[in-house]
Amino acid sequence: MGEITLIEGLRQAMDEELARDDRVFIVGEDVGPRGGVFRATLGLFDKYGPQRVIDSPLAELSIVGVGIGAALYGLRPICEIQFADFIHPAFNQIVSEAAKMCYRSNGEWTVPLVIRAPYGGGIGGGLYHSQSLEAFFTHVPGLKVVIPSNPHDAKGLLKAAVRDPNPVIFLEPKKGYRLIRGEVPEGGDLLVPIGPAQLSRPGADLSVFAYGMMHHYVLQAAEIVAAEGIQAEVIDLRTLLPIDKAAILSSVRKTGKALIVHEDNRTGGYGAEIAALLSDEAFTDLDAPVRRLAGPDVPAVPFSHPMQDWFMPNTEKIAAAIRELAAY
Amino acid sequence: MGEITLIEGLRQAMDEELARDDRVFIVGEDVGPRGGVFRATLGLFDKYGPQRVIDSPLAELSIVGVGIGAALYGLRPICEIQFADFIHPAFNQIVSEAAKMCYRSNGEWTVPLVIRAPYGGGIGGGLYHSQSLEAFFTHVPGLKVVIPSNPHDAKGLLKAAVRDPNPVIFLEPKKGYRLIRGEVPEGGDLLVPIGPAQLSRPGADLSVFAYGMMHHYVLQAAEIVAAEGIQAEVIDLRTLLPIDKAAILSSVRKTGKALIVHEDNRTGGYGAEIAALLSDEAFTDLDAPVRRLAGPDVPAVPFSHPMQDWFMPNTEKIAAAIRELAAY
Amino acid sequence: MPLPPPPLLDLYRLMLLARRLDERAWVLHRQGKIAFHISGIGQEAAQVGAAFALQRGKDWFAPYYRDLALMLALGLTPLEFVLGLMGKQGEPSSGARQMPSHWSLRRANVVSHSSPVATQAPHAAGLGLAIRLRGGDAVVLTTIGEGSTSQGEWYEAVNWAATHKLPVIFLVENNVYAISVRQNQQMAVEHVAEKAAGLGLPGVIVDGLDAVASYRAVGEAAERARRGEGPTVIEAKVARMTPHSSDDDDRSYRPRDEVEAMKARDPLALFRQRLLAEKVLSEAQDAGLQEEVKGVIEAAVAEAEAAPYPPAEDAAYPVYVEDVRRG
Amino acid sequence: MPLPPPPLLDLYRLMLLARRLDERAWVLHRQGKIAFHISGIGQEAAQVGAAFALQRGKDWFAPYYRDLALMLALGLTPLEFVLGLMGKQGEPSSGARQMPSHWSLRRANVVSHSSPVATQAPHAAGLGLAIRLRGGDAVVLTTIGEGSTSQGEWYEAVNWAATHKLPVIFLVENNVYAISVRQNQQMAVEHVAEKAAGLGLPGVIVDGLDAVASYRAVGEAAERARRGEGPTVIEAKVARMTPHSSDDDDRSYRPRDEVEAMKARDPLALFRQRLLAEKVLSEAQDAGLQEEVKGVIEAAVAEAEAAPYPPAEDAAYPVYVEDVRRG
Ligand SMILES: Cc1ncc(C[n+]2csc(CCOP(=O)(O)OP(=O)(O)O)c2C)c(N)n1
Ligand SMILES: Cc1ncc(C[n+]2csc(CCOP(=O)(O)OP(=O)(O)O)c2C)c(N)n1
Ligand SMILES: [Mg+2]
Ligand SMILES: [Mg+2]
Repeated sequence: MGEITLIEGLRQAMDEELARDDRVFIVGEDVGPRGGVFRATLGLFDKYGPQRVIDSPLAELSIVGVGIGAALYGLRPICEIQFADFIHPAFNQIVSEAAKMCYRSNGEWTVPLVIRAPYGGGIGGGLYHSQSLEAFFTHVPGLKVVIPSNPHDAKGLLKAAVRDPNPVIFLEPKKGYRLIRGEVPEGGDLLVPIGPAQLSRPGADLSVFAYGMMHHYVLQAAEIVAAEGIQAEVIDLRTLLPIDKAAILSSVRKTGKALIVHEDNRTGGYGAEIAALLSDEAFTDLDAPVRRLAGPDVPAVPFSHPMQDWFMPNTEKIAAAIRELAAY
Repeated sequence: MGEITLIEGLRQAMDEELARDDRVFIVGEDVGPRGGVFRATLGLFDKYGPQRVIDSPLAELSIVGVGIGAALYGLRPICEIQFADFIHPAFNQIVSEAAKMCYRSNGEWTVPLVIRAPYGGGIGGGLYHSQSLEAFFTHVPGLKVVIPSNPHDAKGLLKAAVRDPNPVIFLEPKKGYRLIRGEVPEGGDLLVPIGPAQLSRPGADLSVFAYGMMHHYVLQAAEIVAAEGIQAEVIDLRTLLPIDKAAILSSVRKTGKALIVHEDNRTGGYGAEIAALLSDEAFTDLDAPVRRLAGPDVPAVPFSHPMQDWFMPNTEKIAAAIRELAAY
Repeated sequence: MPLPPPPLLDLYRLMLLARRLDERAWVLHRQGKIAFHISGIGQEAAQVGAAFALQRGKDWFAPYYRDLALMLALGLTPLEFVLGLMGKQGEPSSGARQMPSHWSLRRANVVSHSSPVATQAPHAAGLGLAIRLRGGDAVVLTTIGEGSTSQGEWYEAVNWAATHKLPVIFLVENNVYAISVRQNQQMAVEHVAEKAAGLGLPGVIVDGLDAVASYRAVGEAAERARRGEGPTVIEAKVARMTPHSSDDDDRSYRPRDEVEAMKARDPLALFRQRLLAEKVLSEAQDAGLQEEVKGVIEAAVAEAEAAPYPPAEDAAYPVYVEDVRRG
Repeated sequence: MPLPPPPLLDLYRLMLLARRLDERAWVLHRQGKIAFHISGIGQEAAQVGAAFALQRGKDWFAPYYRDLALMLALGLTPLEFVLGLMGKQGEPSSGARQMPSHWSLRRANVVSHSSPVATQAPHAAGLGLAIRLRGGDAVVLTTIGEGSTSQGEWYEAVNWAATHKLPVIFLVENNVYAISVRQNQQMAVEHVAEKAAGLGLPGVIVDGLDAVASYRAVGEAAERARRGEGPTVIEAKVARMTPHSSDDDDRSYRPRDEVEAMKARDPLALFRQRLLAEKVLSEAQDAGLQEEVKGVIEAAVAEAEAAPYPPAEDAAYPVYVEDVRRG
């Protein structure tokens, strides 16, 4: 076991998958000699060459569209979108094409494609380098949506995503790229299955659901409130689509209370679906309103620090929400 | 008062607004001499000429992007997207630009723009001429999202949308274009404010929330179950964003039960937000799980009739869901 | 490898089959037996020329909805087409999930396309990239209408292919209209082929009413691509001899004399006259072909009418690849 | 109306101001006083030439992030720029909501742009359409990097403008790189200006290191546009004399000799030499200008450092126009 950063986990995953399967290739802006603007692909161009690590034109639509074409041929493209905020030009290709290909061809054509995109705020990136936009994609049947919260899962889930025969939107908490470190087994073939959520801290008083960077803060908040006698159960959702309903329901059946935390805007965010699921299927188990702590309903995270802090959920805000719900 | 169709209401609205304000113009594919593929703009080209009713190139991104530019100048464009399914190429312009312009310029620049798009299934249109995709836009702060269910509201809301200083996504239930008829006052200046939901049928036993074509079916279903002694209260949401929380909460505080009906896919659909709202803010008022009757989680409505019928919510399915919830 | 001489009779037979089948679809629509038809009448010559210039079974295709003649040339059967028209079980492109003429045929390397126009163009570039990465000298043909080249998707796809010198042929079937919108409201260039100059690849104009001209142009572009010299844009000047689709009525926007002039240059009639004049085809042979084609089509229609609809519950699958196995 | 002679000293003064202010931003970044800077060093000549060729107060602008010199020429004050760098209250483009160099200046007809590249291009076409619809002979200038012309957005915008003959100038500031990606991996044409041919409008190449050349080219394009003859693409060959931004390190992808060669052709130094040689400028005058500019900048930095941050709660508004009144 060695301790690595989250981004190093991603890099290792791509390196191993490129080595394992010659159908795998990487395509995106600046992924080549530059190694990506966050250096996720650093060294891979030198190791695998310009045919396997391709600097694309500055055009997200075609990064994904070309990826889909290559996937139809049977290859396993990993498309990098430089910031999640810049994925919208590719929205049509993702939603109309990648997501619907298997269904619309009655299974004749499939799109084994991974779209990696760094997401999330708190990094001084302003409106267009801070967005969380998972909810656009969790509404799209045919996609899988994955968000790792630590180096182990980043590596294992990305390797699983590359091998998944479906299109996978793989959102990476960029604030945690170097901040979040963790143990990852050396050698072997680390795979974390797409689908199951992870119980990351057991507790009896209430359930807190999160993913990505927010999961990191939720664990910190849980630690703080534990000192006050509140036992929060923390679930790292990890795979947002398909939803791990069983894990969510069984936790709330136990605790009777649920808090969902995400950075993405509140209205119509992923938390709404979890709340709806609970209010339907766990109705008789709920001892309190289902609460959401989310990015406020303004367009995105502002640049100036006081305004950025106002926007972002953080450990203190989460601890406060936990206390309030625990006291209900 | 005269009885007109829903599409005639839309046409009248555009005609009146073009006549009232010379900053208003229409732009889209085939909106000119052809009068739109559904004939919503029929006659307007002859009446207002090619400067006010503009046949665009076949490119949705620029229909919206050019509309935004004209709106920044102070004009009042009405952009027609031929089918809602084809709005995705414009997603970046809508979400990154129109929705965020006011906020990002601290109110210096605004985008008074209406994007009209026919949506919805049950018309034999297959996967790409049947989609409902309101949930993508109700997740976007800065947009308003409006869906009329009858000729009166179609006319009054569209006129209000044209005068609204914000970008409005105006989704039209195309199956109801000619099917849904209703009284609309002749003459005058019919405006239906953007924002308030409409109580369209009072009832004490449960609340049913719907919009567009589904509202039409919900009214039919309410009639059927009334004969069985179930008093369903029906709310036509009409404006989906901003949400009329007061209307939704006050109905459920009265009835204690809620059913949300939409054609759009269930997971992450608009119903999730309503359910989440209720499970948070009406927790103690709820006597039953919040139920959603929605399009199933397959990519879109299939073409072949048996499969289309399988997908679509309809009067019978709604009546069954009402009965089940009433009996809870 | 020089292009072999065009297989004139094969070209003719396919054009004839496509035309009669297409006409039959219009009749089925008038009879209320199908809900929708989108026609390829007037564009058959360009399509069959393209198909025969390529290596079927080896090359790849990302077509668009008017390509009935292309699809028949690639091996789609008339029955399969009519099953699609009717939304019946066994329809090969989508299991009756998509509207008619939304092609896909795995056995012929025809990838699935959707309704949003131009989305197939980047797929073609991606197929070209995959061929490049995996080796071999297959090429990709993708087709599109002239109006749809206004989409940024087409531009980005051609730019990719040109920049990476990918083995792709971008065939634009220019019938001058996009539903009601004439080409001069779509673009400022007179010929779509001119767009190629701005993207650094050759742009070729061809008479799309002439199957042999199309055969030659596509054949040459394919040779270039196989030699590693990159993509080509080919603009085939064709004719939309019907309204846009069965939902359209073109009288509000299309001058009648234009329609008449176009009908006088019907590519099928022109080709027939030429083959008769060149004595490649005799009147008797032609009569036989007409009979044969008619029989094939009537059999297909009868069989499709008798075929069942897919079961409703089939609509639940396959959302994910896992469901394909399950379903 | 023939273009008046270029106001050489004004051009020089603005280039100098932009350069020193930009350099000061890099220093502020090294000092840890700002978090981010994206530079226009090497592109000033093209920008100020463009600004002076247009009618400020009347014409419209949809710029991109490297346009500091353009913005200063349009009336942005050094203080306003530094407030933006620091995310301080009073920053005019966004109330400190956007990152630095995301321009907007209502009083100068500069519309707001965002980070996703190329989105401003359709806005420029829309402004051109509005000018056409409302009458008058204003023109629109929109700028962009060469890499960003790979986006379908740019193609669609230029196509619109060309098809509708709108009064728009598409100025491409070609500095050969898009972060680390060289132009030859972006496109197959040698010059971005060639793209114009494919869209049916004139494409002009200009030495973007020469403010006068830019002034002339933009002035001529503006005259064409005002006469109703439609849009022009102008490619200004400029130099990116810094890494992409303060987050970048270009050593992994950019040959050092290329950087050295570029620095030898610094547009500011070239222009200064020319003005001195032509005796438009004296050494003494230049020294005075340098002092003046330095003073202006130091005052701006001092004032910005003393300025408050916006209150946190300001972040709640204005999501809708209604909030503008409320806020
Ligand atoms: C993205 C998108 N926008 C609009 C439509 C509706 N539509 C279908 S075909 C068509 C016209 C296409 O014209 P062209 O590309 O010239 O092809 P043609 O039909 O003439 O062969 C339009 C506007 C669509 N299918 N997709
Ligand atoms: C849609 C989108 N994709 C990616 C980026 C990230 N990005 C910012 S600037 C840039 C390079 C732009 O290059 P170019 O257009 O040549 O302009 P330059 O910076 O060289 O002036 C990239 C890739 C972005 N801002 N927007
Ligand atoms: Mg056409
Ligand atoms: Mg550049």
